[in-house]
Amino acid sequence: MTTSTSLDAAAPADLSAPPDPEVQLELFRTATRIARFDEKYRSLMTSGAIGGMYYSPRGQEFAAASVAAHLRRDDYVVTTYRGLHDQIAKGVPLRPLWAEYLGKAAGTCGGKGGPMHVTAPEYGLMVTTGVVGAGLPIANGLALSAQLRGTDQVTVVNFGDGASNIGAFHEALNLASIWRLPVVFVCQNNRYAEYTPLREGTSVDRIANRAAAYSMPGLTVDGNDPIELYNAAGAAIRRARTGGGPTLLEAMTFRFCGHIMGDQQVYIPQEELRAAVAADPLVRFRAQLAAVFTETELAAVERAAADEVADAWEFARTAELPAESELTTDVYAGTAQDGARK
Amino acid sequence: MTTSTSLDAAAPADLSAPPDPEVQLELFRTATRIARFDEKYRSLMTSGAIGGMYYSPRGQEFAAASVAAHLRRDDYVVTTYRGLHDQIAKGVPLRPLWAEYLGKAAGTCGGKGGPMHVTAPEYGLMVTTGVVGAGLPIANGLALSAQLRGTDQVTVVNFGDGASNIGAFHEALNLASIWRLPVVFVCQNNRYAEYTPLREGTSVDRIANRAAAYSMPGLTVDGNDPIELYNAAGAAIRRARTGGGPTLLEAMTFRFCGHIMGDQQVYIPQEELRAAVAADPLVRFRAQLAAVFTETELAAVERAAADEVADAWEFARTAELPAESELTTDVYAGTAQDGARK
Amino acid sequence: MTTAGTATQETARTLGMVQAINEALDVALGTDPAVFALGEDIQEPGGGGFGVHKGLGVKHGAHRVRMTPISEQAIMGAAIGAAISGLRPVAEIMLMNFVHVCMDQLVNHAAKLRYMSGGRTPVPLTVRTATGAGGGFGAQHSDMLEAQLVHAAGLKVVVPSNPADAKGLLLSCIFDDDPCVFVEMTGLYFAARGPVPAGDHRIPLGQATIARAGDDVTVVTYGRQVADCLAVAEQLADEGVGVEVIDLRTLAPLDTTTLLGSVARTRRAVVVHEAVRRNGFGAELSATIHAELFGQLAAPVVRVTAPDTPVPYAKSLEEAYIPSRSRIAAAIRSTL
Amino acid sequence: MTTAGTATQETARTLGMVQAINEALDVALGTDPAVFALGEDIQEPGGGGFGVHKGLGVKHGAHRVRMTPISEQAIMGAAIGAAISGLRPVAEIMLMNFVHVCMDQLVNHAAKLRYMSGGRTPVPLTVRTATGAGGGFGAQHSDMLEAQLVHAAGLKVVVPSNPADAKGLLLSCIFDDDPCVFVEMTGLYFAARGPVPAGDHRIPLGQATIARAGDDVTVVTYGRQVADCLAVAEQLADEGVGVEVIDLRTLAPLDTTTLLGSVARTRRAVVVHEAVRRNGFGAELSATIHAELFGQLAAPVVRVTAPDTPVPYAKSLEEAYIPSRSRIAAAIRSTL
Ligand SMILES: Cc1ncc(C[n+]2csc(CCOP(=O)(O)OP(=O)(O)O)c2C)c(N)n1
Ligand SMILES: Cc1ncc(C[n+]2csc(CCOP(=O)(O)OP(=O)(O)O)c2C)c(N)n1
Ligand SMILES: [Mg+2]
Ligand SMILES: [Mg+2]
Repeated sequence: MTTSTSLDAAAPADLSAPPDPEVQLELFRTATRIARFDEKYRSLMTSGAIGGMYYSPRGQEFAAASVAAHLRRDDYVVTTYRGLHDQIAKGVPLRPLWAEYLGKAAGTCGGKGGPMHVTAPEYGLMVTTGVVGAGLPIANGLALSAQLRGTDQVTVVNFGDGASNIGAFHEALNLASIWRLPVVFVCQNNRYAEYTPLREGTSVDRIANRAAAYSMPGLTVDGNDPIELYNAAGAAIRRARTGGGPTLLEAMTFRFCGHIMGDQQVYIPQEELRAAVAADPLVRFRAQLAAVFTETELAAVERAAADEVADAWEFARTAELPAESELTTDVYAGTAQDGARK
Repeated sequence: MTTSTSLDAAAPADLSAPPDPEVQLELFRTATRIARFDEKYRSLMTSGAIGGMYYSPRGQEFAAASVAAHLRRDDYVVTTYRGLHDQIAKGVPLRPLWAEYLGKAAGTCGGKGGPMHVTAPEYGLMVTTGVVGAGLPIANGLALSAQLRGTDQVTVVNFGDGASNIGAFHEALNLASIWRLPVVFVCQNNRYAEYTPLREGTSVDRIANRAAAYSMPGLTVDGNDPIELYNAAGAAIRRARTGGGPTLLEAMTFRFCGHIMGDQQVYIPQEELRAAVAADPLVRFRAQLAAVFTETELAAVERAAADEVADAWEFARTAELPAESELTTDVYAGTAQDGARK
Repeated sequence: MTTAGTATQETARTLGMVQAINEALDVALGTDPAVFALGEDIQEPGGGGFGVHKGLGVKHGAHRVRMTPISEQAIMGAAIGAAISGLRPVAEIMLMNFVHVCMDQLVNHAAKLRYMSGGRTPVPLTVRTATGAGGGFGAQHSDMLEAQLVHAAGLKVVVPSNPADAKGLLLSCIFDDDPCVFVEMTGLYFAARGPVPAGDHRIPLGQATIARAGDDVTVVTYGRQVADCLAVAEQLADEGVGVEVIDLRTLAPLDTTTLLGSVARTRRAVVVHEAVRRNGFGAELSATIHAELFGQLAAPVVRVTAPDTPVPYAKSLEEAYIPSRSRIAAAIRSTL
Repeated sequence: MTTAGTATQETARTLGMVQAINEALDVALGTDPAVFALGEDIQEPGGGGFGVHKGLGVKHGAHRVRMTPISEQAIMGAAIGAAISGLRPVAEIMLMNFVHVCMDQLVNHAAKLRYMSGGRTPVPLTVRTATGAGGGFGAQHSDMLEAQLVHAAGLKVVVPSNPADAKGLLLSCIFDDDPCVFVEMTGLYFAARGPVPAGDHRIPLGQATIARAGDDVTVVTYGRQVADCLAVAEQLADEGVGVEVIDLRTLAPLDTTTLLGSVARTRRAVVVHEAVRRNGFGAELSATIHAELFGQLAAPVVRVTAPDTPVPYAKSLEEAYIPSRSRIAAAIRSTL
């Protein structure tokens, strides 16, 4: 399904060439860790053990995993409220991540941010925003910072299809192009913005086609094909890292669980939903990998993921809520309660 | 210089076909009235008789005249701080217009708005904004209103090349496309945004090319060629009026007097400036018209314009400033001092 | 789904906040063809951020209950353009924090066009928006920003506290000739229930109401905090303290007559709101009360507000953030 | 064009506001490679909206004095991203009304990231912006919006009144670890001249200054209004009235010690600002003074502000809009 607009270097010759088996296994491992975390989180919500809002990334695991696989720890990622997969793929450990989702003091942000605002700068997870599209201009700033400091760090910013209609998207792509910033704009096109299908809110068939308005390469790939996306993202990230400037990468994918926990998805045609779930990329990729790895090897990855997730949940569940004295700290510099924590 | 993107109906077969002589004379008359107003205004500023800020449209007269020639009085126009030409072309009488520029009670807005905020709804001049790009979303609302009320009114919104980089532009074009609104987006591309040349702030060569990102026809024409722009605008406006939806029309033009009164234009290469001024569209078009009209006829138009401008200045000069009691009226409904005025 | 808009019934049914607002929209859409609604996902199945439009798209048509892309500037601009050309748009900005995404349209344009045009370009639009802490939505989905809007000359700002007022005030906003911002506190959506008059029930803008009479101290509040203040008032009544609770309903323009009349009587005032303290609306209230009733007060006006922090996510902190009944009670006692 | 940034001279030269701010930027750019400036037209020949960057692009290079497209969201976002990854951006938003174009970036992101991250993501950026009535710029180019920003927890807000303070405060903002909004009043750009220390001159944030001592009444103000208040104070001195003028300089965080210390002494306060009255910063000041010094004041705090209207264009109205010396004098007299 690859489509490239005004393209060039960002599109490698053959997007289907599989990388090293170890890389493939790593993609599988990351996606599995995401899926297991998500499944457990949802089942705990369903049972009432966890409350709150939750935007499941189930189905979109590879949109995160296949891109982040190219990133170094000191590269930057910006994501959104539907950010669990991006947070895990960038390397944020599951324990403090889960603790943050529960608003515990041991969370990445001391429980003050929550799922929609996770940052973990030591892992390059720089911003999670709850405001649609707002991450794109900030990603430019991260990329500019690398450029000004003379490093070869790359910034990846993830956002949805609906976000491509907001002003911040336009301003960010224009500026990134003019300044030739080392940034990759990854649109995780899951075909819906809340309950609105793509075509009802978006005046273009392929969001990657909008790249031409900024003289930027734009590429639409199957975001559920781990290899195709891995190759495309690799090209875009290499391009950014070597001074070639920004790319708009559109990864076609699907939200298996709707917009938000509790969404019944009645607005999605039954066949569309059934077909998407039947083509679960994680299941498909596992089947593919069975040609290269033994069942034992794959099962070991899965068991390790399940164990890690169970451990993270246990850690988060038993962690403390922040003390009330934390309410007024961290508004300004020098107001942290616990100097050691920073 | 016509370039059309993903085009169709908006581009008539032959953009150079001259309209009726009377129409041509009307274009000349409108442009002449604009130019005389502008010249007198600037000379009064230079002499110190008038103070304040002034954004001259000199050189861009036809970008306004050739578009507005297709509009009915009940059609809508939205413009910017550099709006004198659009205001005159839409039919706002010169007396209250000049009075508004001087902040007099007899101005279109009682002196409270000033040049950057002229509205004259009875002539369809709905909004003049001082915020770059902010007029585009509002133009959509005017067009939507016509659509909902079932009229065939068309909305034209004028803006600069620099404005095409702001978020409001993006959101407006996307929405207009989705809703198939009867609106024409006219980018008066005068090659500079303040002191910044087009290519330094804008990541695309032709702004009309951005139309493709909204599945909208986009057309770049010579905005200094009154006939070409007249034909192109006519097609776009007809398209809007008959339910064909929005168009992005880019009229290439030039600001003869720089960004703002006092601008020395040192940042513009001398040849570029000289060539542009040498190609003064008003002078060129007059020469063209000499083949159709007598010198007497053309001179009469010019004399009438000069007289009208002199009369407007005299009217505005001698008009009263608003009474201090006007300071707190018109904030909310029912607070007007002078009921009769409304 | 509602009977309103067809015939005015004198009976008042018990409704929740969402239903009451839905009914106001239904009545307005049914009454005046100039009215239309626009916003993200306002058709089925969402009915907007909190389901306020449920059923209205089907009943009044997709052209009058219009889905928009995620484009707050485009939404607000479309509302402005429609308003200045004769319509009465009701725009939903899903959450109040997103008002900041289109602040220029709202504050530089909607609020100013009437004035800038010398009265020739009125902007009869309504912006509905939801917000409030307590739902675990975190710092970007919970802010009470009414004070920033009150500071924008030309806007009217309304914050209802119960379903009947919500219906009556929203209808007044829609048919008002000025731009109104109607703030719906999420905490009330599913908590507050109450009798709601059917039909075209309107409550004038700019009029506060005395939610509870009392002689000893005046508590000035609005929105979700009204219920908390009433509960505290009941509790203090047992101790023999007569607490008068004023529900402002409209913040701009402010009903200083009711406000100052009450405090002149009680000589004590406590101001309660959920927004942060620094330059919150409580500052305006406190400044006005102190200055207008100088020398007549028995105690300084106390402000009970959120602390000057973003809204925290952690439950323990979010609870501490929101003015609690015990903080309100303590503030009242401190004035006695 | 300046000598600053090379050696600290102890001599203070007489400079205008634009030069003083230019010098602060020059020193910061010369001192720390993490500092850079960005904004529309900030290179030659514009040097930004009011020429504040003149010469800096040539001296420090186009990569550190960066021209942007007309994209306020992109400007603010770029500043935030750079700030959270170790740089110290100084963004120019040409006029304060355009802050509303990027209000989401500033208030939902810059102001909150430190808190939302539990202190892990500081945002050491500075936003410089110009505004103020009196220039005939009309309703969309003149608003004083400091009160809206003071209401955003996490921001620091600074409004200098003279060249030396402008330089010293701007340098402190740039090297502060929190997001600072630095408001330059256009009326001061070409009017205010004064001695300005050379070199890396800094004035701590959060400290008000007593611009003139007096025992009878305290006038609390900032920005352009300081000069007017000082002039009125001189005039009233002839009548035997001792007016103390406090120049707040930083509005958030507020120096309540200086403020309350002075009013505790004089027992009378007048608050003066150019922003509209309703929920202006004067409300916060008045509420604070009244509550903290309850029973100690000899007169109510008087607020001298613009009326609750957009800024009018007509000269006659714009003059009436801005707090005049006679209104300030009358307010002071009313407290005596
Ligand atoms: C500026 C803004 N407007 C509205 C919302 C409410 N909202 C949250 S998610 C969402 C849909 C976003 O869709 P998309 O960009 O496709 O991302 P997805 O949720 O599909 O990952 C909306 C409208 C928001 N968070 N921010
Ligand atoms: C949102 C916003 N940002 C900045 C400005 C300051 N400004 C006024 S005119 C202008 C240049 C606009 O250029 P362009 O759109 O090409 O229009 P032109 O002036 O050439 O007609 C700028 C930056 C503004 N008015 N609004
Ligand atoms: Mg989506
Ligand atoms: Mg231009």
